[in-house]
Amino acid sequence: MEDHNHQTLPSDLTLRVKALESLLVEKGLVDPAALDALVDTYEHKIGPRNGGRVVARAWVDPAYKKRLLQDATAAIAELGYTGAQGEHMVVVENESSVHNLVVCTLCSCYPWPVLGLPPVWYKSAPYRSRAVIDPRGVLAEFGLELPQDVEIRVWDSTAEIRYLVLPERPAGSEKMTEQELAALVTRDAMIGVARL
Amino acid sequence: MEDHNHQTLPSDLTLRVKALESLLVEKGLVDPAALDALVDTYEHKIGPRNGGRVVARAWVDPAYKKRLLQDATAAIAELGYTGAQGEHMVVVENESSVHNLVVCTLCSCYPWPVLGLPPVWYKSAPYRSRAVIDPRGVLAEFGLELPQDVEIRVWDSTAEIRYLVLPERPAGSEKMTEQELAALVTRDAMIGVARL
Amino acid sequence: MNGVHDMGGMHGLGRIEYEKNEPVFHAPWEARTYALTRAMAAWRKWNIDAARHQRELLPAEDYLRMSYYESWLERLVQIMVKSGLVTRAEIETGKPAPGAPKATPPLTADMVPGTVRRGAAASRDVAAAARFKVDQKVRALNFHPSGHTRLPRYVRGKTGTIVRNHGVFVFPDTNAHFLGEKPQHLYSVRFAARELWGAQAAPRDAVYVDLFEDYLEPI
Amino acid sequence: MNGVHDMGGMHGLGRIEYEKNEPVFHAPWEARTYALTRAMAAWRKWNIDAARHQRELLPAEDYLRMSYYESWLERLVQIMVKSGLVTRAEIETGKPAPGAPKATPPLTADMVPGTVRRGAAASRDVAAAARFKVDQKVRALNFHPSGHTRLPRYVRGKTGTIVRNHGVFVFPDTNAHFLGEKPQHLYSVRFAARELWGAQAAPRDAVYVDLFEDYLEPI
Repeated sequence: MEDHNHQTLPSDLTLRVKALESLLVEKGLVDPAALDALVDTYEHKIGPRNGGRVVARAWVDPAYKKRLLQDATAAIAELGYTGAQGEHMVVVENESSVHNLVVCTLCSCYPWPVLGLPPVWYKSAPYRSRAVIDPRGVLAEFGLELPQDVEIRVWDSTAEIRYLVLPERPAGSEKMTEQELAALVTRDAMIGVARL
Repeated sequence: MEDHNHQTLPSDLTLRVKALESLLVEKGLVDPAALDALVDTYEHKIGPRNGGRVVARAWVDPAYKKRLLQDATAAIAELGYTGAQGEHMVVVENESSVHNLVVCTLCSCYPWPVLGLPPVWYKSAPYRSRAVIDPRGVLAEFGLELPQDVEIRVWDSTAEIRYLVLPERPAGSEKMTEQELAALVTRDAMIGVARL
Repeated sequence: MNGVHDMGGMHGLGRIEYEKNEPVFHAPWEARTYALTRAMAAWRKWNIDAARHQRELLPAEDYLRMSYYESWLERLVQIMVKSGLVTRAEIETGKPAPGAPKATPPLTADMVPGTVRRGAAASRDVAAAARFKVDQKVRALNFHPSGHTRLPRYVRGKTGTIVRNHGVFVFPDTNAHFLGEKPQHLYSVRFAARELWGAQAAPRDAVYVDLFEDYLEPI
Repeated sequence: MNGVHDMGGMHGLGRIEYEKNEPVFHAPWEARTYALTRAMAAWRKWNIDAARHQRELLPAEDYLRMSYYESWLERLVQIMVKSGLVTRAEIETGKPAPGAPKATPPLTADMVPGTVRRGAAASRDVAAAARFKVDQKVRALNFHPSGHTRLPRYVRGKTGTIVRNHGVFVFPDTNAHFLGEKPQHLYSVRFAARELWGAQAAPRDAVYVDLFEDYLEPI
């Protein structure tokens, strides 16, 4: 079969979006400085480091962890992470015998305040379609082969609840500071496609 | 939204198919005269007129109709219509209170010996997807509004059985000859998207 | 496979576009694609189930986007290459590989009428006891094979009634993957439209689906 | 709607393509499309459910073919035109209609931090008795609305267990069509993987789906 490239060319999209923005600015519908601020927020201020701090805190502070598992939205707000696409948070905890995996089969729901905007693969048809029917195959593609006696819990974000996986604290990290621990935590581990 | 035209250009397809045919001929894999004969068969020799003759015979000959409903393959073979995609025929009869509709949701199965090759709409995603979940909406799009007390039977051709609808004989046709009756019968009525 | 080809019950795929006085083929390339597909099938390197599955393997957006015979053309190229009748390089250059022996077509013009008239029965004259009888209630299995199947998603897990035993037929799920014909009884199963689609369906309507014995369980 | 967006459980949509050190946006137009979508939402001419539904209304092959932000761009254009904020002619010419009054943006740069930090709760402080309780067995309804729903096809008709009551939330099926918020209890429902996919699934695995009260019935 020939190689089909059905994607609209990026240069076309650049021109179309430029034209659209200039139209909306000229009509007074958007403030270009607000657009800059939105882009800056998600490019530089909000990202998986936020989630990493939540996880590290839960590892070092049992009382915080308890609050996090009981009312994630409030516990995450204690660290200052709130707002759009994190209004209603639930944290699910990995254990040696339980592994959690988060997906949104219907669109691209993702906990922005703690993880930032989702990667392309998370929003893609292959991940969305397969995570619920073949989580073990998906995890294997990510290099994670789990034994059958580990229970996999897939969380499909079909409503306005947003999920964050609390990974297990890695062995050998007993002497690390909270800050060092936070740096260990990866986005993928908080989605559930990796373990630490 | 811009008008997208993702269909490969027909001229490209013309060139590709020409190149493919000439390769296969040169390799001795196909006989071009056999291709001509196949095209001629389905363009000129096999089509819904065959099915029309089957239906008309059933209307005028109760014993034939009985055989047709009991063993459609054999009864249709009596009129000389046999072979590819008609090896296993079933005829389903419309009544005042029963309407039959044929579809192939999984691909494009269709009774070639009696109806010829299917029209594009029959093979299209809109028809295939909707005929089973919304037959009344589909029929309405074809201009056929059936009252709720008419039972609609949708036949999804998921295996190698091919279905032909036996329409009701139209009122006022009592004096017509079998040949005249055959000319009344439309392809659409034998698929079930129309009544006569 | 739960592919986009298994589209019974989907919404949003557009309006039905009816064409008055539609020709059998809309262009010569369509006619040639149809004929090439049938003529190449005479090599018996694949069967009808494998051919159907090959079309299902088209990328989903291509499956939805392509015209019907365009998808046949792609399918033909794929399955010929897979079966070794032609090479990818031959397709790309349009020329036989240097030194390739010249074959003799298995289907010649004089054979066409007989081939068309005979077809190829999918029934098999195999003695097999029928597991289900007419009027019996059955449930379609809830399975989701990644390979070929002719059990549509919209009936899986649903309850219906056997209305006819068609006899013993080749089982597509194995045959498509060249794993044998596994002949078995094929049944016409009536599903009430409300069993399939809930209360929105008309109360007396029904969908009849032809299902193999391996797709069904007794209730 | 049973659209191609409802893809949980489908096969054949390709391999997962992982990108190391992926940037937040891959091109400036993606960033601007994201920001324009959020800034235009501040006009409150539509809600999040209507916006999701608008993306579902893309032609299925476009939905599958387009990159993520390309589909956002198409969605934004459609929903702006539908809501009357811009006209099709303005989109095509890139110029405001002659004599169109100039508006004042509802979202300015100084408001962005607060807007981002506050978000918009989908919960509603409405007294409503919960129809189901934790540990109760429930069945997801087998319904197939042609409009927006957040009940995925793969759980319809399946039996699960309530594991959590999230509280009272806006109901997307009505809200997406501007038919009211119809606030109701939202539950986390655990479905055994084998209930959903049959024997091929691992025996202990499960899928948890957030489902509204109107999607469920007691068993």
